[in-house]
Amino acid sequence: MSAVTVFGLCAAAAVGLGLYGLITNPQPLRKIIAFNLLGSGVFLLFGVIGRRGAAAGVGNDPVPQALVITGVVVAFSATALAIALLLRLFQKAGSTTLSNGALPSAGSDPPSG
Amino acid sequence: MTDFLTAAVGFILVMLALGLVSILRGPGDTDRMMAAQLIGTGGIATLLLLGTVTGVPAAVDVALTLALLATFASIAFVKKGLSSLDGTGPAEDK
Amino acid sequence: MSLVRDITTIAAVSAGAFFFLAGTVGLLRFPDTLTRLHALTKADNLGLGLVVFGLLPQAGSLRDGLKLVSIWLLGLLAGATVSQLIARSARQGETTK
Amino acid sequence: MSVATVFEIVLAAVVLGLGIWTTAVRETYSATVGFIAYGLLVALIWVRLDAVDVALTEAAIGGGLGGVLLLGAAARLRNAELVATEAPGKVTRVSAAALSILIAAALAGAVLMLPDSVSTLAPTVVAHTWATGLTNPITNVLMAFRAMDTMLEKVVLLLAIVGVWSLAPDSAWGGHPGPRHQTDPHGVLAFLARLLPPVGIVVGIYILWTGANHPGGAFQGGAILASMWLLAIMAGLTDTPPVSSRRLRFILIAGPGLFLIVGLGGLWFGAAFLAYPPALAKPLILGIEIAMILTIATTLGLLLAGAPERSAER
Repeated sequence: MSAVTVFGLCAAAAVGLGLYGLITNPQPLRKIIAFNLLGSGVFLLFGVIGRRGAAAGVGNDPVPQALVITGVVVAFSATALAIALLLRLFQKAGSTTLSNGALPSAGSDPPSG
Repeated sequence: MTDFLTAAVGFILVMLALGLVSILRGPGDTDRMMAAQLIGTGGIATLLLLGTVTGVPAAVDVALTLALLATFASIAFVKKGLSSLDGTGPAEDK
Repeated sequence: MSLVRDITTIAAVSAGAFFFLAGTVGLLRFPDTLTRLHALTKADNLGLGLVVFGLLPQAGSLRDGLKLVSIWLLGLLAGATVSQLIARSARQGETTK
Repeated sequence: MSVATVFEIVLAAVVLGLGIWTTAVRETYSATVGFIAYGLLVALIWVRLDAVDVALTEAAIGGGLGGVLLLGAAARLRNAELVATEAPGKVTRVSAAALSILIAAALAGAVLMLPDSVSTLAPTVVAHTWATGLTNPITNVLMAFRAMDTMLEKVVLLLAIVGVWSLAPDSAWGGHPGPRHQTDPHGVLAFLARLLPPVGIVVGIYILWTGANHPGGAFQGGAILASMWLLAIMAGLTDTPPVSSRRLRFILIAGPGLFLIVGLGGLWFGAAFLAYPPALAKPLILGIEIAMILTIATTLGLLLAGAPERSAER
């Protein structure tokens, strides 16, 4: 098994872990972290497969690398927006639960507050 | 030479992992702050050795970036930890 | 000449790795925050410093060498500042409890 | 088994362990710290995969700015955790685990059974290096061959900042993001915040400049500049600008704006949208990158600062 394959398996496991965390973790912030974990696994898969495209002068296929860089930036923007939404929800409702009516304060608060 | 440096990089990485284990389960906030610092330093050392081993000179640039950003992250971490301890600053919102 | 350089590298990097070991053992075994912080700063300053010193003979050019040294200086600055802030926070935690 | 493979297995195991820690640990704060460590070690994997440009981005985002963003949120939401901890039922957990294992196994299978024939654009990219005069193939792809993607990525950053700002309460509309930090002006933090930014600015510009021919670029440099700015803000040396400031808004649109103008110029003078005339390709690309590093640094800094919270002084 080559070194690159080890990282490929690691990336596959990161995707699985991220997906599991995204579904089962009740706290939104943990969901955001899990989503980032999933994303980084996908990016790593790009890198592992792009390693096969090494050519003269480049150790890794530059096209997937550029895609991943763009992807990292977009993922960061999405995370920042998600966290801003979450903080605002916390400010407004006093909790960060996503389930409807689990807390009396979340259910009875008028939406215009 | 390469073999020696590769062994060194693996050794430091294991030390880093052990340090992380001890710190992440550590009881207090200060222990977790130390984790940030240890990861920064150990990561930089690993990166420098790795760059020499694999013949990627640009790894030094990554280490330089990391040195700056790890400093920033550690400071932000400690500052947030401090403010949640004494109740002034970002943690105290209302 | 290259033998001297290689020996320097091996000696310094080994010493650096030893300080990382010492720092980690300290983190695992020392009883309280301030002593653990003491162990951590050894890994920070000496561990990284010796690794950088060991890699200097292997650096391709003067510019790479300068970059290595500046990384260590940045590490020193960060380590000093962060450990002082951590120590202060540990003191505060003690007095408020 | 060679020494190199042992190192890679250790690295993969540590990264995986941190991933498990991040998913499984009870406390959100610890999970965040675990994720920062994870991001940093992933940067090591990228160096090992010979993708140094991505490693730089990952070090800047995974280990630095993204970590601070998550930490800030975790610190603020610490009290909220005590209330909302309704875990999903056992059926959900088991089926989620089954689904995740299935997908991970499928991906692992795909990695293990990659076809022998490699389809890659790398030789094409290398062969067309002459067209721009830059020798870093990734910068070539980002700024010339797929410049459209990069331009739209900057627009995404802009949209994200618009989204974050629009979450401000009415009273703070157009005001300063984040709290005003107060620290001892002669303390150690203020000292560091005076000493480090000059160094950081030099390194940030260096990373931008070297990006033409070696790994680096506007985004990585911009992330460093943003972190230095935020350090000065955290030390209380300066304040976040009010988001209604015209100068700030001009900086925010300068990068994508210049990109768009150059793109339309390509349509007017040249063959297609974003087609650079070969003689001017290098200066045009560098010009766009210089405008973009300012925009990126400001945008990243403001994304971390969050929604406006204090109204601007009138």
